[in-house]
Amino acid sequence: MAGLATTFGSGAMTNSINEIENAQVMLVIGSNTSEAHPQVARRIFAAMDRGARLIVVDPRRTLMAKRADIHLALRPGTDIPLLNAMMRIILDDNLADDLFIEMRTENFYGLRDMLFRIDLDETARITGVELAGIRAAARLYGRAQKAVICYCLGITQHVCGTGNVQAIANLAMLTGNVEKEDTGVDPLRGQNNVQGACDMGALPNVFPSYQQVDIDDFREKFERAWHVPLPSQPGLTLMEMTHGGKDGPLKAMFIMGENPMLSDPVIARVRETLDNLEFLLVADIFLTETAARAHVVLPAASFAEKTGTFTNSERRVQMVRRVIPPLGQSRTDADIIMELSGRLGYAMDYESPAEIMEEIAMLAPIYGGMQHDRLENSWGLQWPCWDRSHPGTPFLHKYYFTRGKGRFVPAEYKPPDELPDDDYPFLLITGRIYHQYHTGTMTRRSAQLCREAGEALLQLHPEDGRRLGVRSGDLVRMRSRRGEVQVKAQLTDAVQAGEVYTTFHFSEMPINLLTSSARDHFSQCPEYKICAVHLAKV
Amino acid sequence: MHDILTTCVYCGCGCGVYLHERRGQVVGSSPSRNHPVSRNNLCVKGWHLHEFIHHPDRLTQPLMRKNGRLTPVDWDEAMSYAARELGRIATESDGKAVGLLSSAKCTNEENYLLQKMARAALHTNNIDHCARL
Amino acid sequence: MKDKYILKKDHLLPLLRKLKKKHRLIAPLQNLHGDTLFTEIDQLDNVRLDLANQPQNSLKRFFFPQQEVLFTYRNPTSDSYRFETAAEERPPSLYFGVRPCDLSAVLYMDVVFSKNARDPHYLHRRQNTILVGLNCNAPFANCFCNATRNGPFIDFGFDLQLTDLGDRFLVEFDRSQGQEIIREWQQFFAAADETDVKAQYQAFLEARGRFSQQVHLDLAARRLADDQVPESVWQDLSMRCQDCGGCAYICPTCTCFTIRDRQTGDHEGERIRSWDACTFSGFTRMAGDHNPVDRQMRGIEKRFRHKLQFDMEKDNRPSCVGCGRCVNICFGGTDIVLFIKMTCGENP
Amino acid sequence: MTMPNSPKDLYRPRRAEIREVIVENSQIKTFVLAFVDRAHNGSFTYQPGQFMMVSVPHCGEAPISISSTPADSGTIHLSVRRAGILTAALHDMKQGDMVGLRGPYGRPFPMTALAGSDLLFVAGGIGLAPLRSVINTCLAAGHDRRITILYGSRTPSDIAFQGDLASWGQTAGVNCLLTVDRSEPGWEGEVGLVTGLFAQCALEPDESKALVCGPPMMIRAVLAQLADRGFADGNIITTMERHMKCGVGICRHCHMDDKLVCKDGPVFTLEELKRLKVMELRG
Repeated sequence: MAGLATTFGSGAMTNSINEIENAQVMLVIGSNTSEAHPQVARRIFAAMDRGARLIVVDPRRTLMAKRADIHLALRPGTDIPLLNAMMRIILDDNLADDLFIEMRTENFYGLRDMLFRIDLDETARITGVELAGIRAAARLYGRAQKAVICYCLGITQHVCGTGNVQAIANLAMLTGNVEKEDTGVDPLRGQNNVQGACDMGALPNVFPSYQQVDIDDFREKFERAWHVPLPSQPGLTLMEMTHGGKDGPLKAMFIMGENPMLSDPVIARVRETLDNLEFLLVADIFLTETAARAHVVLPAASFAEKTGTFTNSERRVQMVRRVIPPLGQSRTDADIIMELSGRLGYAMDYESPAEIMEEIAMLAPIYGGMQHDRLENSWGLQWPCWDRSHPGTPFLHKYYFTRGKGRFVPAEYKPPDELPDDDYPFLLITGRIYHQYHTGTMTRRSAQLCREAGEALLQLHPEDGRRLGVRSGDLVRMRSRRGEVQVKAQLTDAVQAGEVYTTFHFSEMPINLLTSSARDHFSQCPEYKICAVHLAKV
Repeated sequence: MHDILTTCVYCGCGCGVYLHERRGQVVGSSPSRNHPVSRNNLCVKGWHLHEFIHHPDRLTQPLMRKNGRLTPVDWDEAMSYAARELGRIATESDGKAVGLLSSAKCTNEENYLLQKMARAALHTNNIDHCARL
Repeated sequence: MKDKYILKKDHLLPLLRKLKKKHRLIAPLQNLHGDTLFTEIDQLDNVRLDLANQPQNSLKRFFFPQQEVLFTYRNPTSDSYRFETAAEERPPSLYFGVRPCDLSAVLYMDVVFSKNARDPHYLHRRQNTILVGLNCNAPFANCFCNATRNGPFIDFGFDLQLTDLGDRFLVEFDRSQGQEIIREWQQFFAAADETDVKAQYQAFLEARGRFSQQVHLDLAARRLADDQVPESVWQDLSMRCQDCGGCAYICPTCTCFTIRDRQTGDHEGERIRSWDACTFSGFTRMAGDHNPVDRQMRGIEKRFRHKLQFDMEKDNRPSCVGCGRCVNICFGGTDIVLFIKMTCGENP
Repeated sequence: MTMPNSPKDLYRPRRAEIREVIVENSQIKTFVLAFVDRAHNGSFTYQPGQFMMVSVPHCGEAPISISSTPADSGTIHLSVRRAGILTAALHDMKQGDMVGLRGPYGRPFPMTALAGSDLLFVAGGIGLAPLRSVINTCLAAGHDRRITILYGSRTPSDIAFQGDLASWGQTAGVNCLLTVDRSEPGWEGEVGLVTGLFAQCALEPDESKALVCGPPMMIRAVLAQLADRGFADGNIITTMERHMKCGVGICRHCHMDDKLVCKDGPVFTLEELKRLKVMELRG
């Protein structure tokens, strides 16, 4: 979310999910919305039934793409040239919102100079999309009074992820499509409480509410509240922690409810890192691939067994309620942390999750007015919610951007880290499918979901299938410079020739053995969407 | 049978979902009609949200590696060993050699507590979660 | 008037309190969040009975739960392999405030679960049940029970039925259990007179005039039977379906189910029955991945054909009760009303 | 409303023991089963064409057609091709192991109507299993009209029910012909599709009933051939295979338009099937 933070000042959906229904034009880029965020897709389709138009930018012909008015099937990793070309066309056609640019933004000339250097024909060549299509999309988006851009991990999981996001923000600001109801830029969060985990400061560089650890005022505020001196150096990121290898910086880890042995790139490296720890503690509800390597595994309670809050993509903080007591001897993660912390010599004594939330509200300004009693009797509150009288914020940046003025940060094309070559001629894209969720620890244990989609499939273009002698259902050996898996092929023209697509939900087919560890320099997001592979029929 | 409103865990949309409790078991899931996101429907994952909760694979007691194998132990043994090891390594390295991964599937309160424990008890900012994955 | 009674509104709660002594009481309650659901009432005093809004759940899951254990099994590998049915207690239950759509749906399920074979699990739940109906004075925005011909008023199938006449309810019975309640608690009931009956008819007339949409279900059913639904309609629908199964799950008459084993220990397990949707591709997929139905193209079609064509041909009535619950919930923006309108060539 | 509670649980299987496992070929095994409850085993009866719901521990249930003859009381033969999780688990079971059985279910072959006709049986692979039940029942009943059996396998080593085929081949009044898709060393019989055998048979369509069972591709080819020969749709009988859960006409997994295979089938005449949208017939 570094991209949006530098341009708007706040890295979150600017709209509510429901507002999308009232948009006139929707640009969906790097998001397989109908499979990964069905409720957002529902709003997009509803808007279309009311006459709104849909532009989809995706290398694959997803269901979204099939229903789109304009589908730009770009080459993976070429989002920046495509978006820049759209902006150039908008400038050329006088569709930019000059007043908005003047009143609400800064560094427009920086962007403009860069855009004027663009050769549109070159863009068409790089992206593999005909200029006419880009032009049509630019005009459609540029002319809309209320336009929404939805993006997801297809934008961020690139080496140029931050640039991708900045380009999207530039496009929105150039046309004045932010700061209004039903209009904005909406990053869709992949997991149910990613937004909350970020808000809560489960990040190496910030305290709750994005207060930087290396800024003395913020740190002192937390030192006073927590009665203890706090470290001022930002810590290590997930990738630095899990990919240190044998000589990594860590000797001990505590992993709570995560499964890096399936979700992280270059699994072999993760395994090496974890196996070389002196001590690995895991708390989870199932014995995940990660937990199986731990020294101590603590049984955690599922979401049905605890009370607390989640924050969804639209910044809505809402209650999770205990339905049954923790199964067997399992305990909630909160109880586990409190006891562990006490044994570490730092007592934590909260009588309930509500008390924890009271402390959060005091320390995290955007959660300032959020206490459980207010969340109990409502459908939740959307941050920022500064105090108990504040009604919450359905859409962000009204009157002014969080950072004051929106900043145009020109983004330039950076090719993917690894592209197909003679040895590894196919480009592998990874992502999600509708019936499964993340590393599958939960959905793989749902019989009905597994009946519908119980195994990994590799989407392969029929032409490629014919060349390789592979038919639907055949096993394919797929290898990259980092590893090898076997996977069942599914021939479909949803992928373009030369590209293949599969998912990371299935531990029998750990696709992240293959993915590259290249990552965005700013956000540390791994490049899951692109790596080069070689295919052969088994 | 009782229906308790909670929030779905299967994506960032955050649907309002009723879990149906019957004699200590979660036996069904259904959408909230007036919830602003779910609006009376769930995706296929949400409709089957209850299915994993009582799966026999659920961990129900602490495990500790003994002679190379994860072996059931009681909470006290698991906790005191965990606290000793984490504490020792944190102290020896001034927090630099311990790392914590929090979870995008845990609650805000739990995420808050974990980062607080990391910073206040283990004196480290080595805390992250898989926001980017 | 013979067999018609008056219950003062003030006396409803006291009557329910009496009835609750012998029955498990299920009624539409509005919860703190504002949703109205059929809910089992533990304590009458702290609940908000909501007879103004349609409950978001039907009675389906009370008789045919989303997930249930048919039996448990043990020691499958040895000769002490055993199947045991968990005997479930079923106290007499009273369902209050059941609208004509939901009542008709229960009557439909009674047939499904007893016609070809008698389903002991359904029938066990269904027996010892009293259904207290509530005629619909004001159909809701998505309702079309006038088109499915089972509402807004119904005159059979209930034990007791209430019609709201403003300050009082007109009470009728259609089965002996209802008559029994009136006899046992006669202090709550006064004989109705001609004015009351006229008032009921007036309420019916007004309710009939309040439907916000005209749904030409009969015409659509005829076109389906004559195979006159344009292929473009099916294509549009199949493109819209996002495979959530929600329409089937929320439908009070969709009764497809699946059965599977769940291993609960090394030597034991449960056989579980749970809701299924004919729109899922796994519904018809056979071992070896052969699927005789193309979900992508035909998933929705078979559901609509079942409801509007096959059941129509068999019973001369659709197996849709017009409750409107599936309307506006589809991720792709389709539902049975939209289908009917498309089939009839109307622009929705 | 009161309904008497059925004392017998519709869905609860009865325990049955595997008495014998006959390996028919690499893909097909025949399981000889007997109910553990002797009284039930004694009284159990069924008709050719019916199927049983077979429970395999932890794998659920699947419908399997009965390949034995009602006259051979005391055991039930179920011939099973390895196709999915349940059948694979069943294939791993051995003599003495336990399974659960419910049934018999489904509409059987019209045995009375068959009695007065010439009978043509055309089967491919596992498709011979339900027909085996009919053939042996007819023979045991002293069927006095002509019987023709055409059986196709992929390879000679895939030929199942070899004992039956041998004995039918030696029975007077029975013409039993085999063919394989691919020959193997030592095979001197026919090679080619089962439809190729038609030329060797004397058939009187008006006097005959044809019973066809096998993979969809074969069925389509055979139906075309039968139509060419002048068989009326009403005289062509086949069985349909569908995913099933309840087996008793409630769950609707096995629907074909308004018909349920478990209750209205699995035996259908071509005349009945042509009124339905059946994928197997359309290709």
